[in-house]
Amino acid sequence: MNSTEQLLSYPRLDPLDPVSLWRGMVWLRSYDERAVALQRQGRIGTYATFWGEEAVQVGALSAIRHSDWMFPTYRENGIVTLRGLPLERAWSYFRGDPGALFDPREYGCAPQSVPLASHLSHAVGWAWSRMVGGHDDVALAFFGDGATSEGEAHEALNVAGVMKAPVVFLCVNNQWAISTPVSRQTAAKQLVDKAIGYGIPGERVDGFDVIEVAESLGRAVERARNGNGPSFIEAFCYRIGPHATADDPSLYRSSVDEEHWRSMEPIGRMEESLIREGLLSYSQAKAYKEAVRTTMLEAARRLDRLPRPDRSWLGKGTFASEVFIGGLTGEEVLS
Amino acid sequence: MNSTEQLLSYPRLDPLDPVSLWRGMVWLRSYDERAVALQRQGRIGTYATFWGEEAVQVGALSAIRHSDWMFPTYRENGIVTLRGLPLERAWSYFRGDPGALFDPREYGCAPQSVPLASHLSHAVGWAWSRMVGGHDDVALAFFGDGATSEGEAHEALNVAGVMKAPVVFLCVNNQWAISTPVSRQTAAKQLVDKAIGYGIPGERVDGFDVIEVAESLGRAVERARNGNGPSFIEAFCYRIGPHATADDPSLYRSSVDEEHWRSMEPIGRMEESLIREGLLSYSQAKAYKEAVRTTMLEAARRLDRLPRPDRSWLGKGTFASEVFIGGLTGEEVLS
Amino acid sequence: MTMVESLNAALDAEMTADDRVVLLGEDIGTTGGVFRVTADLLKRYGSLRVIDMPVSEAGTVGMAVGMCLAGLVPVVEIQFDSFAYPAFQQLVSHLARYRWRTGGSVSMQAVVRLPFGGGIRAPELHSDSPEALFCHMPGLKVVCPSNPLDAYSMLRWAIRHPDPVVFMEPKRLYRLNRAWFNTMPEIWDGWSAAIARQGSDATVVSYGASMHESLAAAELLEQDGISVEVVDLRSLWPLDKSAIIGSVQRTHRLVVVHEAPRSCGVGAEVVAMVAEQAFESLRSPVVRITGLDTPFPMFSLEKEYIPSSELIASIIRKALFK
Amino acid sequence: MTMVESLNAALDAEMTADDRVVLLGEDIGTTGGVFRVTADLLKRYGSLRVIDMPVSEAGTVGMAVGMCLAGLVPVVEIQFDSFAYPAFQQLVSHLARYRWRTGGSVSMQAVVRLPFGGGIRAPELHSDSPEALFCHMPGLKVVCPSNPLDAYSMLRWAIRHPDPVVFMEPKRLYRLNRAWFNTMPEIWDGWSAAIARQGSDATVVSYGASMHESLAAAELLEQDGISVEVVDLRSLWPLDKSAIIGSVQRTHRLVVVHEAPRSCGVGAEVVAMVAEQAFESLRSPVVRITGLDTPFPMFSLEKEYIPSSELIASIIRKALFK
Ligand SMILES: Cc1ncc(C[n+]2csc(CCOP(=O)(O)OP(=O)(O)O)c2C)c(N)n1
Ligand SMILES: Cc1ncc(C[n+]2csc(CCOP(=O)(O)OP(=O)(O)O)c2C)c(N)n1
Ligand SMILES: [Mg+2]
Ligand SMILES: [Mg+2]
Repeated sequence: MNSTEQLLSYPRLDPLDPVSLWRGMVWLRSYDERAVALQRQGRIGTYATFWGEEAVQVGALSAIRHSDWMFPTYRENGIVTLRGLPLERAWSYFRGDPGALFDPREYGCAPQSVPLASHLSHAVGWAWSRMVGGHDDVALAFFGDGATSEGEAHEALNVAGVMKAPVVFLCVNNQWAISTPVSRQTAAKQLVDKAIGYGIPGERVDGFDVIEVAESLGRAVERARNGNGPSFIEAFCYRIGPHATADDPSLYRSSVDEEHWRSMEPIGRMEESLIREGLLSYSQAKAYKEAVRTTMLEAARRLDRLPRPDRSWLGKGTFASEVFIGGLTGEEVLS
Repeated sequence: MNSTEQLLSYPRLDPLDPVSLWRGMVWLRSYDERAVALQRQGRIGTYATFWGEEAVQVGALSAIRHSDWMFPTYRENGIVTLRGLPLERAWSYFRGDPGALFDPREYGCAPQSVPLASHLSHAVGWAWSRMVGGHDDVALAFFGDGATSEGEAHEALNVAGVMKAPVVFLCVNNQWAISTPVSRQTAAKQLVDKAIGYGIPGERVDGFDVIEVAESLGRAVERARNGNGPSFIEAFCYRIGPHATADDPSLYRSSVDEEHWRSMEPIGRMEESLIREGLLSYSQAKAYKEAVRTTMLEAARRLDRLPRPDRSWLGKGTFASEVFIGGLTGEEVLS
Repeated sequence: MTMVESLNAALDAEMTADDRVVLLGEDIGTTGGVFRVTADLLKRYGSLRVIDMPVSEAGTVGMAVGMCLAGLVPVVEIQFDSFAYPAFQQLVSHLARYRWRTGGSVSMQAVVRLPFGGGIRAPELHSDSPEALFCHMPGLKVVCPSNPLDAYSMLRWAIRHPDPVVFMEPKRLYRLNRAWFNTMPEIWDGWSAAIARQGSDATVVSYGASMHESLAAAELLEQDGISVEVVDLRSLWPLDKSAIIGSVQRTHRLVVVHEAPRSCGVGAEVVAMVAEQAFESLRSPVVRITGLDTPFPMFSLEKEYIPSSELIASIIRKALFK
Repeated sequence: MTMVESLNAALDAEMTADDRVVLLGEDIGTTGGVFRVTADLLKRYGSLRVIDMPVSEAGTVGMAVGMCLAGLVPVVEIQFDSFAYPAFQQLVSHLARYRWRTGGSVSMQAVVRLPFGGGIRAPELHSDSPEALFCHMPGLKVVCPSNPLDAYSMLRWAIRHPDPVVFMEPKRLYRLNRAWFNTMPEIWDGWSAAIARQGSDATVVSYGASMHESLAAAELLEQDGISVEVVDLRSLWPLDKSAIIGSVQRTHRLVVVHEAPRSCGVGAEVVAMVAEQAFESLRSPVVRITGLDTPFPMFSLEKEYIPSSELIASIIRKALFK
């Protein structure tokens, strides 16, 4: 592994190459850590960290190909950098920068969804359209344990079942929705039980195990690609960090619990086993992590140099043609 | 059985007295037939007939007691007459008469819900409130197979599971949602499978068999009353008539099918078995049906004599005090 | 042609012209929709282009958003006005903003057809007029035809338009009158109002079914020697400001008529816009004749709720020409 | 006291006074809500009166409707403005109409608290100002405080009021300033606007966070010798018409300021109402200073979107006193 090469771009994921998955997780962790640092330094605003969910994201992404699309939430805000969105653009979203918005067709990735579960039906519509257009592309849609309670999750899952839309619904059960534990979210024994009510296959996986995630997703993606419709995967993990930088988990959960789950976080475990199996050396690991860290630091510097948007950005892109925008500020009315 | 007595009031239902259940079904059928006739004669507007669903409604109602509440849809528009709402008032709803609206506390019955599935959360809120208030009352909420696809059904069922609200969710699977067959509504093998995803008990019953419905509902009601939370009952039946008087089912389903299901309708079957078992004689049956028919005809005449509402009814009852209604017609602004 | 027929013809024409156009909604296939606007289209275009959806309004509009992402042109039918409410989040947080959320890159070329308004003796919650909600929420264009000709040319425009259009269909007009046309009308320009009747003493601005009441009121007033100009907005957002202002500059008096509740309705916007931009032309107080700020009534009272031609004429007479 | 504290105090007072009052919402229990408005209430009143709900906005508002049916007094917290949209059907088809649907018999004595508006550097869809939607839909009362004192007295009123109240809480003011009061303010009357500043040359009508910009603009204008009266609506529906008209009769000029999009906003209604009912008092065109008819921007641009005191002052100067 050549660290300068790695500096140039994001790691490519191959589900059959565990080292590539480890690299992907390191990339995301480093992205996440840098973002938290940027937030603390006041260089970006409130940020949603995903510490502990690297295995879910990387495992899932490794299971799809480039023409498949992702439909992430705010929690998967960095995943699109694994498809080439410049790091600083991804972070600039949290600086409230409209330049962070991108063309989904360029990266095969929808904009991160803020209203919970409401993006799932978009995945259904996109995937169904590809299918009837004669393509065998698949949509990978992320949503949380909390989002399963929303009516919109239900409608999307149910419609996908009826229409056999090639969608993999990946429920990231990190056990918390802000301060609400999953036990207060539903009386179901496990979230994956909901699949039965939609007549679609369901699987539950260890979300801290990137290989298990990749394999399960691989099966679901194949089903979808072969015309066998959607699946519901529950990736069981833990939200190790706060809900977002503004949140204080000590108000609602015990640090003992946090400690327990933190000790099981996916990257360290995997690194140990790769080293044990001789697929990775300690020094390679260290060098790669260092290289990624440098990449992130450079990107952070580029973030600071991004131009600040001015007033002319207001409303930009709302309409295809801006000829007939009716509402203007009084200022403009008078000018 | 004394026919004049029956003329005076609606039949009381006793789940242990099959004849009372038969009487209830006859009452509803006669109500329904009269309403269809009134519609044909132009004495009421569009009407939603429930032919074939008498066993579901009567079986369910027989399983609850007076302090339990019903949350019906437009399809169960007549059920409240089995709790004493005058027949002509029930029908006057279809004449667009605001006088048809009633105080739910008087009859233990919410207003019929028009927006599908949106009343289910009301049942949850009411039932939970009764429970925490120290009462052991139960809510009986009706909804259709089509309504199961709505996000609001999901939210209500899920919340009820979490909060252990004493609600019986009775899904009347009459196999059609206007022109959409249940097979296009969900890929689930059976609607009752959805219960699993909410962690609540589910049962599927023959909705043409009033005894089976009453027994199943009895179990669900007991669970709820004893603090064991909600249940999901799927009553499998068939919408024998059109969706409503304005609908033409020949556009979307075969008359052979209709014929098949019509032959299984609940009242005739039960009447035969009651006569066979000696619980009812042919002449008693005939006399009762005649008496109910007379009651309905008299009510229909009272309907015609109900006062027609005038302009003063506009907006009446929107607010507790009508002092500050801001919007007035130009007429009123000028007067 | 009735409006139902001309809408059907417009859908048919666009589906033939552009095979990206797909229809989705409840009961639009085999039955052709509860109002038969999509009649026969399933037969003609098949079930991949005319899609009977489960009863899921939010899921349906969300699915349309996803279809736009994939380059299709979805036309959604919501069965009745108030059943747009369960889809409200999809309409205003997604359909309306998705182009913006993709930095202006992806067109939400979609139409949401919304049969609306009272006057057909429909049950509770089947007679709402929610158009102002969509005018207020940024990112949607909102249009409303008042006759079969416009219905045709406007729907064809809406389907071709790259931005999402809420297409308000006045149920009461579906079968009210017929228009005969030998050649089909041209495709609308997407924003212009129409002067439906010329006059000199007052401008009445209206749209949809209220246009018929307004025109009838103008007839009544003519008998009293009052000459009323009637402007059919057609586009509710954005407004054709110059048509409205031009008329007010000629007549110096403004009346707006609609069936929707008054507060923060389209009428409020028309009045406010004129009071800002053509204040000097106004010679007397403006007048709004609208539905009440109360729920649409049970249908036996709907004629009392909906502004009638008699009411409109009498208010105009009293308010402006007493 | 900050507004967060005074709202908390109002909830506390009403929960003590009336044990039918229950709170429901997402994360309102252990954390006391994302803005801490319900802090410590779980501890004080227990989990049967302070209910952490699953993430189900429609289900939560629907549950509140059912609670009203059973005689409780639910106070719902919606976490952020735009998350009211998934509950839209419950809000407008049920909560707003349920009394009417029961022939006027059952009170929907419920409050829906809605933190709204921009200015706190929040992510996408966390800064909307949807109040006009609720003003347009019949059956709801809509109120909005502009300071901690009013927040207290208005929330206590809202909880006691027998009709459903949408209680708009300007997030930007939550911790902006403190009010000191020895005795708690009296309970509001439920409709009256406040003259927040007297003046003679123009009337500025505003509410919520825009009140602060409007008052600051008035200071700026005073330096130019322009005396502006500032009216704080407090009730957005119904409007306190006599307060508004009274002020316009004194100043003869009307300006409305809000952060919500312009078309069919509360400002349109205020202008239209005055143009109908106090037209003769107006001496110059009315002016609306509002958010744009475009989505609320990514937050780095929010200061450009929200009407600022400088903008308000400069527009008033140019439009009315040039
Ligand atoms: C429709 C909607 N309601 C409420 C919120 C506010 N909110 C943001 S995140 C969150 C919790 C979500 O939990 P979960 O789905 O488990 O995802 P996680 O944050 O754990 O990744 C809530 C309630 C929202 N974003 N959208
Ligand atoms: C929210 C909503 N969407 C659409 C409708 C229009 N609609 C009325 S009945 C119906 C079909 C309902 O089918 P189902 O739930 O099976 O009940 P059934 O009519 O068979 O009793 C539809 C789509 C509605 N009433 N409410
Ligand atoms: Mg979670
Ligand atoms: Mg059905």
